[in-house]
Amino acid sequence: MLIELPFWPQQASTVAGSVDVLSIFLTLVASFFSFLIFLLIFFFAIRFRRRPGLTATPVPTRLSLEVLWTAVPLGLTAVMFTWGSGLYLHNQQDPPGAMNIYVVGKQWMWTVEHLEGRREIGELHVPAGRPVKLILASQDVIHDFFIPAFRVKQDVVPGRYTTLWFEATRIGSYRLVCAQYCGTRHSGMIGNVVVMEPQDYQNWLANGADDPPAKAGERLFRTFSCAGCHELQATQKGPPLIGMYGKSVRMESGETVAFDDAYIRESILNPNEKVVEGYRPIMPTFRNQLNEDEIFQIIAYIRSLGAGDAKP
Amino acid sequence: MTHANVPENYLNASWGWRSWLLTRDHKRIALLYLISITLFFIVGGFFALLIRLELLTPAGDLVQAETYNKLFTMHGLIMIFFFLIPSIPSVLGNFLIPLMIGARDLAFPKLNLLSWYIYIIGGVFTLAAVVTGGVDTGWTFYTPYSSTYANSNVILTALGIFITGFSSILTGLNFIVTIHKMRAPGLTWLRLPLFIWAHYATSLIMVLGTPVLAISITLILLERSFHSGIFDPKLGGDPLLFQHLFWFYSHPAVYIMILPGMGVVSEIVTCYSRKKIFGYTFVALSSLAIAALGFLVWGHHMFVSGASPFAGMVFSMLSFLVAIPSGIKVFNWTATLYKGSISFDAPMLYALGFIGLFTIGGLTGLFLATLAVDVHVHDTYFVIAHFHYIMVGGAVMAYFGGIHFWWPKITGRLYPEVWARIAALIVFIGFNLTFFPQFLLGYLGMPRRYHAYPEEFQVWNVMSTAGASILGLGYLIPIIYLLWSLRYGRVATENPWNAMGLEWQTPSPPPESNFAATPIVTEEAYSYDIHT
Amino acid sequence: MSNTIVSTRTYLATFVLLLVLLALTIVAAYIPMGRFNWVAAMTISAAKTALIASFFMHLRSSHRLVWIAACAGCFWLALLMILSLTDFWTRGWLLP
Amino acid sequence: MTSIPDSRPLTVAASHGVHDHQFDDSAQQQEAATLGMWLFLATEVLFFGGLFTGYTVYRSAYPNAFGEASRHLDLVLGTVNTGVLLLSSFSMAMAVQSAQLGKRWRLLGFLTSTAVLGAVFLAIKFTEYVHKFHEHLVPGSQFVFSGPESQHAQLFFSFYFAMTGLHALHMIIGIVMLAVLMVLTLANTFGPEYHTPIETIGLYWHFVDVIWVFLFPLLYLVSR
Repeated sequence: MLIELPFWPQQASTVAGSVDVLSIFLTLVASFFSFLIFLLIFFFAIRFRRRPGLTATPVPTRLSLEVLWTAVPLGLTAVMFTWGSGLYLHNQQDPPGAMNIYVVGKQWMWTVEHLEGRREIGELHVPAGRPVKLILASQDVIHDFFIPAFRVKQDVVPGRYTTLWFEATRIGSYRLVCAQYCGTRHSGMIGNVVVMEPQDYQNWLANGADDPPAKAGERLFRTFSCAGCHELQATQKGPPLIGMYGKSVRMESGETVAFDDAYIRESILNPNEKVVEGYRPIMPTFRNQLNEDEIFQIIAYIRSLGAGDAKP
Repeated sequence: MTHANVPENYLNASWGWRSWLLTRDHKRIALLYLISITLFFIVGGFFALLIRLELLTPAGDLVQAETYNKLFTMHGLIMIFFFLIPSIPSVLGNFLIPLMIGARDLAFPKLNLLSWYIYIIGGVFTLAAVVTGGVDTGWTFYTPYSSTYANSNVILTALGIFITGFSSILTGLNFIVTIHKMRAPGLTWLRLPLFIWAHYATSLIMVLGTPVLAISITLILLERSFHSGIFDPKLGGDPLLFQHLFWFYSHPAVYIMILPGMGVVSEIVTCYSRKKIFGYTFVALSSLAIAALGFLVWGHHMFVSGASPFAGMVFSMLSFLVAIPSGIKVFNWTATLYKGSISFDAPMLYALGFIGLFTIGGLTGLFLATLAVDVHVHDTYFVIAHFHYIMVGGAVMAYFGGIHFWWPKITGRLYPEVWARIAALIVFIGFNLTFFPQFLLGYLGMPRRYHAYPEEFQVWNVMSTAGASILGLGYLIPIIYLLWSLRYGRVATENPWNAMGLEWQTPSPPPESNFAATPIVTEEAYSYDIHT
Repeated sequence: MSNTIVSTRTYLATFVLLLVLLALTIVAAYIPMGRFNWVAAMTISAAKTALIASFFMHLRSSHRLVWIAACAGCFWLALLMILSLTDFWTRGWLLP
Repeated sequence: MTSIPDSRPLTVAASHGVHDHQFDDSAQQQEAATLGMWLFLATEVLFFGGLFTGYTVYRSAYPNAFGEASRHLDLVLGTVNTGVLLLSSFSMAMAVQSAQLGKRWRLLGFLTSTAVLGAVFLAIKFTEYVHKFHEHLVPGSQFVFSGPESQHAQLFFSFYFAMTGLHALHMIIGIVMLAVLMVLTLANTFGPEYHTPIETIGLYWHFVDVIWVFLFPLLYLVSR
């Protein structure tokens, strides 16, 4: 019974193939030069082994050889660099209109918030054939969202949002791991990415038990009395939020800033840093009162208030 | 030679504890380092075996998760800061640099002894941290885990590493001044042995890199005690600032570990091929090129860490440039074998092993410098395999080769040749069996620092653990027979391998003041063609 | 560091010049020049450092090797700063 | 067979005074000591450099907070301190000159004045620290800052205390070494042919002054 020896990971995303082709090229170059050196050593070792009647003959240094084994590696590494960085920029560029999913990494679990509803812990259900953009936040230390089968990886840095996108191509369940050491149960911070047919995904999404993040966000919006300043026209102390998502807004300091997730998060935690033009820096900070999940829910709620040109 | 009329040398020049613990003789300080380094090597190696035992099974069943985290942290810290960085410079460098340049001692003998004491004090701090509960932040101390969330002996270990850094600075400073100011007459730069070039380049890195590690550790200590937010994102800090400061030293540190090994290999390959090195100036200058370029590439540790893609492009390009000088060295060593008269003594086996394994280690580094591929293999076992091929396949192989090559000069005794060759082969086989499967594990997506892993990776992990036990055995044999040789080994002549170099013109073991009269150098290095 | 002995007059002149530069850097701070305040402050400090190094620390009459050692520290610091800032100052550039 | 070192330029007064056994003559020993100290100063440049890098990164990220926080520093005391340190550098340079000329009492005088000026600097620094303590500007749990971005201001103050604290630590080490030199001068160890320790510690002292030359504008003159 031949043991099923795993040699190559599954290719289950659009970028997996292109990354593997580059890896195979690098493997070929590496094996070629390794074999070259090993063979030369073996051949010279046998051919010039010390034996009576053979004395070492001096060999003058030949500049042409030195130039050769400087130029050839330079050329090869230039190819590797251009191919590698070109592919990197392409793979990192998320296509417009990708489906947004919010993911929070906290010490030793992943919580996932689908905009249209359903929260998951340690699981990520995605439709096949559609680009998905994950917005990653960390509650505590640096984690790393890594799906080997998709060849995608991105550190989740606390204090800011990082993003990662992929488009799954094959139905099935693929392993999700945390690849940046984050503490005692770092090796337990794993999960599954379940790729489903788009239709099955919609059904799965529909019958979620808990209410969608937008509704949870609205509840938070009320309980923390954000509405008092931002909603009621009469007391309009805070800038209006309806239809603002994605627009670029002029600040008191004169610079224009995109009204996106990062700006919303920054304004919740450090409100007086970038104040909208025409408003005074009177908003209190909610730093230790809202965790990353709740901030995502408030963002989901603000997004549900209609978006400007809908660019997250 | 009966014990009675053994000539006066640095070993029997004076007796008693004080003569060793207060010595200012660079040769005795080298032996003090040799003993302390071997102890740390055994401790670090023991942790490595525990890690490999744990990874025999997919489930984490040998030790708890927290203990496993402490094991790989301690393995990393002890092996890097207490074995690999000091090994060749402090033992072979201290012993041989004055001998090779015809000097009576290093420029600052008192600083040299102080460097050993600082190393020991740093070691005591770190071992104290190990004994009283260990530290579980990984040898990289990434914040905010190390500065806020970890609750193990971070401060004690950080102090240990901070102190040991000064030992490295003092050694580097000593070497630079000695090589500049105390060369024998006629010994111009282009006649220097490549061992000296390699140690000169290493010392530049030690002097210019280590302080930045010292300041990043100081900032962790400050942040951990006052929580003022330097690396804490909640207070406006940026965790990536620590990564930049840390890797600014820690990448050149890997060149501190490998460059001396390259110097040793250049000496061994020329001696056992009875030939001048091929392309002397190229090999010498590529040591300096590695030292200089080594400081520009640290960003390739941070391609997926949230650093900007622009920085990723810059660092990826520079990382490819630093691979070129290493390639030049490998090609020149191989070309040196051509038309030589090669004998396969143990040092030569270690040197040839070094060239082969360092080539694989270097070429796999290209995967990690290529942006698109690094996204997939970063922080996986591919990285572990890459740097162990360089560190264990390269630096440790060269260290063992150098110890064997200069053992007659250091101790006046010859090691048993047959046993040495067997041990070299065992080490080569055990090493490859341990670390080659890890390339596959890495590409398959097994993350590093994992206490438990999915079942389908078990095959490769079992092979790796088997290899580790062979490797462990391979390292024990030399320790045994080298100790044995101190008493029973054949007494060595002045130049048992009739190698070239000023150090081989002194008796074995050399007298306390090295040379009766300062030698005058008239020929180039490795002039094996003139002397058969 | 040869044994050339620098006259007291030179030391005094250097000291006075350093005080003038100190005054200059304070005055320059009060002139609002935006980003150039930082540049001005650094150039004046660099000038003061050059004065101290060449006269007080006898760099002028030292072996050129000492020159290299003196510049090596600053050059490597520049490497650390420039390459770190290629990350911090370019976060929004190539990709959003 | 005495060896004439050909690779080193003959110094003006390459006298053959007392020198360690591993050196050929005292000129070689003096040059080795100077090169060694300059290399050590290079490590110190990089040690403080790590702090300067962090400071530059955060200052460019939070310019307003840093400007606001910098205005809380006492410019008068800072300027006086810079003057004091420049004067101490002058007096150290004079001390080295007196050692070269073999004027023992003048050397002792200048060493003392350098150490006293160093102590004055530390005293002023200490008063500033106490002042900050009362204003609750010391980073940590009881940090209080009225301006808009209080935690970014705390970042400024953690760099302020880290940089000036480290600098003050180097000053203390310098003063201790000056004290040792004073004792050795009394024991008449230094003269025109042997005064390497004076020069080496002089280099160290000037270096500590150079660090303050950069610290002062960076911390006190962010935006006035």
